[in-house]
Amino acid sequence: MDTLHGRSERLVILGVAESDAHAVANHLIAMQLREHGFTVVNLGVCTPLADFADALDRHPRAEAVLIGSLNGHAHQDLRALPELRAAGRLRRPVVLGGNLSVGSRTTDADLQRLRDLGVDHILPDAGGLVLLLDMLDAAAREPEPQHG
Amino acid sequence: MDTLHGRSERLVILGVAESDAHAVANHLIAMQLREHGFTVVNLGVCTPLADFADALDRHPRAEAVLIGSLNGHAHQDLRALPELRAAGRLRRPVVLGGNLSVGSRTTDADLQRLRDLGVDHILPDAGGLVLLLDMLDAAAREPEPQHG
Amino acid sequence: MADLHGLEISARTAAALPDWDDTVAYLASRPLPAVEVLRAADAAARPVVQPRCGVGGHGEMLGLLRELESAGPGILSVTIDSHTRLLRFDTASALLRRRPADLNGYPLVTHGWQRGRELTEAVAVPLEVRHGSPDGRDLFAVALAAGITSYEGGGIGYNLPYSKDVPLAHSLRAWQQVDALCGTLAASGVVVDRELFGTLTAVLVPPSTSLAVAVLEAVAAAREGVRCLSVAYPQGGEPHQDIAALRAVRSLAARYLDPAVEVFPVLHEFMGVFPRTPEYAGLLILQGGLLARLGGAAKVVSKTVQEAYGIPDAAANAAGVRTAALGTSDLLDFVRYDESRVAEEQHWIEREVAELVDPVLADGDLFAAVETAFAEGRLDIPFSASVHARSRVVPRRDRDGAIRYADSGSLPFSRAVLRRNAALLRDPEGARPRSLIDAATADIHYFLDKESRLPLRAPYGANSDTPPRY
Amino acid sequence: MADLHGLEISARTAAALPDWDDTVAYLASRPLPAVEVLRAADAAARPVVQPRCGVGGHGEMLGLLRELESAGPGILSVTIDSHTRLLRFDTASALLRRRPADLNGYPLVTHGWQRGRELTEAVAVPLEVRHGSPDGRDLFAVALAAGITSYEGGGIGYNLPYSKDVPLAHSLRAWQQVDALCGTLAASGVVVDRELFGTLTAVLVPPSTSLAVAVLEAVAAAREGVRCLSVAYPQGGEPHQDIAALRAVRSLAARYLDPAVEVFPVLHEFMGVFPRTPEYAGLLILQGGLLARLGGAAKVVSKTVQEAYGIPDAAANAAGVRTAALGTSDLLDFVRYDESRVAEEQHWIEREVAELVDPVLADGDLFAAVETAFAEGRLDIPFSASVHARSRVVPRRDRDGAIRYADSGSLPFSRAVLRRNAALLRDPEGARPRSLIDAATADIHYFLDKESRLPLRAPYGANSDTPPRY
Ligand code: B12
Ligand code: B12
Repeated sequence: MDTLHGRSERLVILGVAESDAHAVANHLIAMQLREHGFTVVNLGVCTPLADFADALDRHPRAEAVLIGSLNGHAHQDLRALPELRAAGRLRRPVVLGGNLSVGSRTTDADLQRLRDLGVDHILPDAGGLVLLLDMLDAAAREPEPQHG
Repeated sequence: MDTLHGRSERLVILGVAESDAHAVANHLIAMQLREHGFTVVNLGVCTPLADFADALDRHPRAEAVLIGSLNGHAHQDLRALPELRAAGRLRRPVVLGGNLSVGSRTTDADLQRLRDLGVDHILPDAGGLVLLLDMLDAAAREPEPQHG
Repeated sequence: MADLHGLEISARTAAALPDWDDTVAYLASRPLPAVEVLRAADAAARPVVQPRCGVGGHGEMLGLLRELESAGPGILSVTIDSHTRLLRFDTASALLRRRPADLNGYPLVTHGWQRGRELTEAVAVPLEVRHGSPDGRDLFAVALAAGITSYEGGGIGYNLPYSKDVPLAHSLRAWQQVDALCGTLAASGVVVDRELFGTLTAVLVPPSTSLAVAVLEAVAAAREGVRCLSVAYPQGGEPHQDIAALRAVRSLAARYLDPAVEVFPVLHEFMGVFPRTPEYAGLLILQGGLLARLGGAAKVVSKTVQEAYGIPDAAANAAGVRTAALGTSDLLDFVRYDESRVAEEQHWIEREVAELVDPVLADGDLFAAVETAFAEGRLDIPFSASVHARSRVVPRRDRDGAIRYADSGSLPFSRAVLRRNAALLRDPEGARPRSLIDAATADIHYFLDKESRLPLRAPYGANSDTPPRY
Repeated sequence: MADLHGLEISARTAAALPDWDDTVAYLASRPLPAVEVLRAADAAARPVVQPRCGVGGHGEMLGLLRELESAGPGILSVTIDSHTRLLRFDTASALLRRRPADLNGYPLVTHGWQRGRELTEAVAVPLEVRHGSPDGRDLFAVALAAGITSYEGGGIGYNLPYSKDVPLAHSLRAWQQVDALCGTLAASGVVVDRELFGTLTAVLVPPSTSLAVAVLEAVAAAREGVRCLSVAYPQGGEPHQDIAALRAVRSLAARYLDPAVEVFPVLHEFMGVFPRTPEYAGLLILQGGLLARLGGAAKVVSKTVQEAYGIPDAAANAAGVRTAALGTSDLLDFVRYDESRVAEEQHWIEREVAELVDPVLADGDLFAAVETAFAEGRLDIPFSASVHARSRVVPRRDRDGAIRYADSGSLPFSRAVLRRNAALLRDPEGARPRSLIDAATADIHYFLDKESRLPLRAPYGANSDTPPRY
């Protein structure tokens, strides 16, 4: 990971959670990232977490796994995350965005539940996505040992 | 008061509180009571409490004093009631109706403040007025001694 | 009594005021006087929104203005408490010390012009003093010193609905002095917007009654040198009639006023008995914004979904501003209406106004003519608070909800006008007969009744935050 | 697999069902089936309002329906959770046991038909199941047994927006069975209302795309004997286009369907990115009611001021019903609009639909033709969730906000249609060039952008009860 790589080599895995068919943000985020020079492996809507893990196995140089969840089912749809991580899979920052609980109030407890599953970053909006990816990328290329 | 009297002999004093210019309900209530056979001494809007007392002095057979307060100033406008009562005046049921506090929530405390001044009856609406007057009239003609 | 350039005010008020030059300089320094807001709105053909607002405490008033400003009004109000309106400054002052929240408005005379300037400077939009004082002279002096560039009232419209026994001769002369001082100010380049309260008793006011009073006050004001007049008309509830009445403001101004006087039509959103369901109240507020724009108003004074309950809290008031603004916005630009119906209404409104005001204006002495006309019922308003109008006029709504004269008392209407009003009010065959007063009561509760007939069965659910009446 | 009069359902679902005769008898005994509500609304020329609503728990669902009923809807919904939609009944059932509030809808298959009947009997108005299941057969069987007389969906509209990789051949056949069972029921006197989800992906769907899909599904449904079709079109945001699209439903039905099939136009209130200010959201909801009436819809499916935030609470949902109902009410009967502009829009919508569907309908095998057309992009939808549509179509708003084709991909449009779309989208001189995707993104956020340009500076005050996003 310490080889200096150009932007064009950057790759991410993108998709929408298993029970979720909301496609519009997925289309737009894919296009936005491609415009920023990323290679986007877009798994589309209704993607089980295991499929994200499979995709990462096929594309091990992916910087992050980006998951949208718009229908309120994030927690249920990501329940397999601890299990997959325990099995040594999905070992890349998992970035989650969308409407992260049923109902019109997302509480801190709702977000904590998701972090407890192992979600690394939660973004309310896709606007900050490239910035976050750049930060993660810079951090990953730091020589110092990483924590957590 | 124990002589049997016909409807046409019934008389009330009506008016709107001192700082208050709301006239519509006053017009309508006067007409409504007249239709029910009452003689209405209508003092109109912006009537100081002392004027109600004066009117009662002039019309001692009035059954009740009916005061509207629509602008939220009921408490201030009726502050002289204890004083007048102490002086032996306004010795008739005082019936108050309208919007009885500033703001859009009238609380029990607001109403209690008015009762503490000596207001005898509070009606949210003029609809129940004739009924109340009939009840008061019947009670006044009861042979048993009255309390309070 | 003291004399402020022709404005006779109490010695006590006068003693507290700053120098007149200071007042004029301060007024001239205000970055955005009301008249400019009105001109811009007029040019853009989109009315600005103004809420009513006034609370007793000064800190509370500052907070209220700031909170409301964020809702985007074009002008903000300083609504005055009833004691101050009736010149009972001592009561206002005692209550302010004891329980400021018990005041139903801001007692500006008591707070004084220095605090008034704090209000003026707290927000970027201009302020208007709204009150209802048959004699608003002391209050006007303080308002000017506070830098307030818009002042509501007139010798008829702020007398008959607002007091019991102030002779018209008195109120007309008091307001003459206010207008004359505006003339003086205009001569030194400070244009004060003078709004005329055509709303009157607010409940079932026939448009021609509202506009006739406004025309008479406008003529009187213009004679004293007033250069900017806002003519307010209250939303009656029938859209074509409301649009027509607002349009009539401009044609009547052209007929009766010097073209040098700027005249801005203003819509007061429905001032009668308000529906209680928030969504329905909201529609009426939105519709007010729309009708204001369609009628060519420069300003619309908004209402709130708490109108039926009491003085609104800040959040409801701000929401009312936003809702009215949406009504004026391009989101409703697709709306057309029956132009010919509006034109017909406008024709008759103008004719009725002419029949009411022409005889009065023909008299050499305007004030005396107004007073006699009211005494004789040739001018009249329904549900007058004052004994100086006869209130023999009985208004009613026709089948479409438009407000007509069911009984025009001694108003000098032509046979054509009387015939039209009668024809429009003719009950349908087989309708059960009602007394005039029952009919008028039903018409007063027009929107409440409509509300109860709509499928809005649960006006206030457990989670609703609009309070029921006790 | 089990067979319910031609409807192939899972053995597990089938085992739990009551006798078919019992189901038919129960359906026939429902006092007010959906079709009658629609007929009455159509006759009265006032659309009824229907909210979406579904929560996981049964008791909560009963409470929700009862609370919403008091707001006066014509029909109520049972909105199904996403797991059930995607046939993951086990997940729905596990979640129902563990945390019912985590379900974004009511898992009817899991709760079972007996509880379904409790829902049906809890309210006086009929229920519709709204879901989004590419294969809604099991759910339909349970819904019928529950006495539900209206069922949404279709082989295209409930596939492409709602799943990733279900072949059209599969979904079309699944829905063919649903329609065929409706035909069987109709023969025994039970008319089920079948609503077609023209809303599709909801965001920037050009009217002719919505209506073309609905026409194809309607033709398929009618062939199977369906007698009552509700054709839903999603409010796009430009009033003339929306009115025209609703009107086109009737003319298209006349052209493509047997007149024995009853067709009711339905407006789905704006299904895209919703404004966040409650007043603005409220106006969009009100306007939806108005446009539904003006466009001749029999029903309008309402939204709420919490749309931008998440599934609404009951109070907000009830308020949405009331607001939409006010939009349909006689308070707005004065509203006219530019008829000729609507007529022009309607002409072109119908022409575009014809150019899309005529080649497909010309084929002998409708399902194969639909599948090939989508594969080849001769039929297409924007932002497809499914890999079985190409999504090469790029929609954009024109200057008035109407939705046009900026890129129509391989749609078989005539030169005239292409020219008109291009002309309407031509950027004004000097506009800064943007990529198609930036432009489309801006158009998706149309109402948000409009909102930010309105003087609604404080969308959520301290006292507001609509929550900010985290
Ligand atoms: C269009 C839409 C639909 C369409 C979707 C069509 C399609 N296939 O795409 C249809 C009509 C089919 C639909 C269906 C449903 N929907 Co929907 N839908 C919407 C709507 C109106 C707009 C969504 C949209 O496209 N927005 C445009 C995009 C660009 O914005 P966005 O999705 O919000 O994405 C932004 C952020 O969330 C974030 N983001 C999104 N993804 C990601 C990913 C990453 C990695 C990051 C960092 C950020 C990020 O960035 C984006 C840009 O800023 C919203 C309400 C709204 N927002 O106004 C409801 C909404 C999302 N839907 C909702 C629901 C519940 C459903 C249903 C389950 C039905 C139901 N029970 O009501 C079904 C879903 C079925 C399923 N299996 O998932 C709810 C979710 C509520 C919740 N929190 O629980 C919403 C909020 C509506 C509501 N108020 O109830 N829906
Ligand atoms: C019309 C009106 C006016 C007109 C009045 C014209 C006139 N002279 O009559 C004008 C525009 C002049 C006006 C002025 C003001 N008004 Co005003 N007005 C109204 C309005 C819109 C309707 C009142 C009305 O006529 N209703 C029709 C009659 C038939 O109904 P009613 O008055 O409610 O009376 C019923 C009951 O209250 C009761 N009732 C009334 N009197 C009595 C008497 C008795 C004995 C009994 C038993 C029952 C009873 O029975 C009646 C029939 O059911 C109400 C809001 C509303 N209700 O929608 C505000 C309202 C009453 N006004 C209000 C206020 C505050 C004022 C002002 C002080 C200005 C201000 N600060 O905002 C000034 C008053 C100046 C003064 N000195 O009093 C507030 C009062 C709020 C409060 N509780 O504090 C209200 C509620 C508006 C609001 N939401 O802020 N107003």
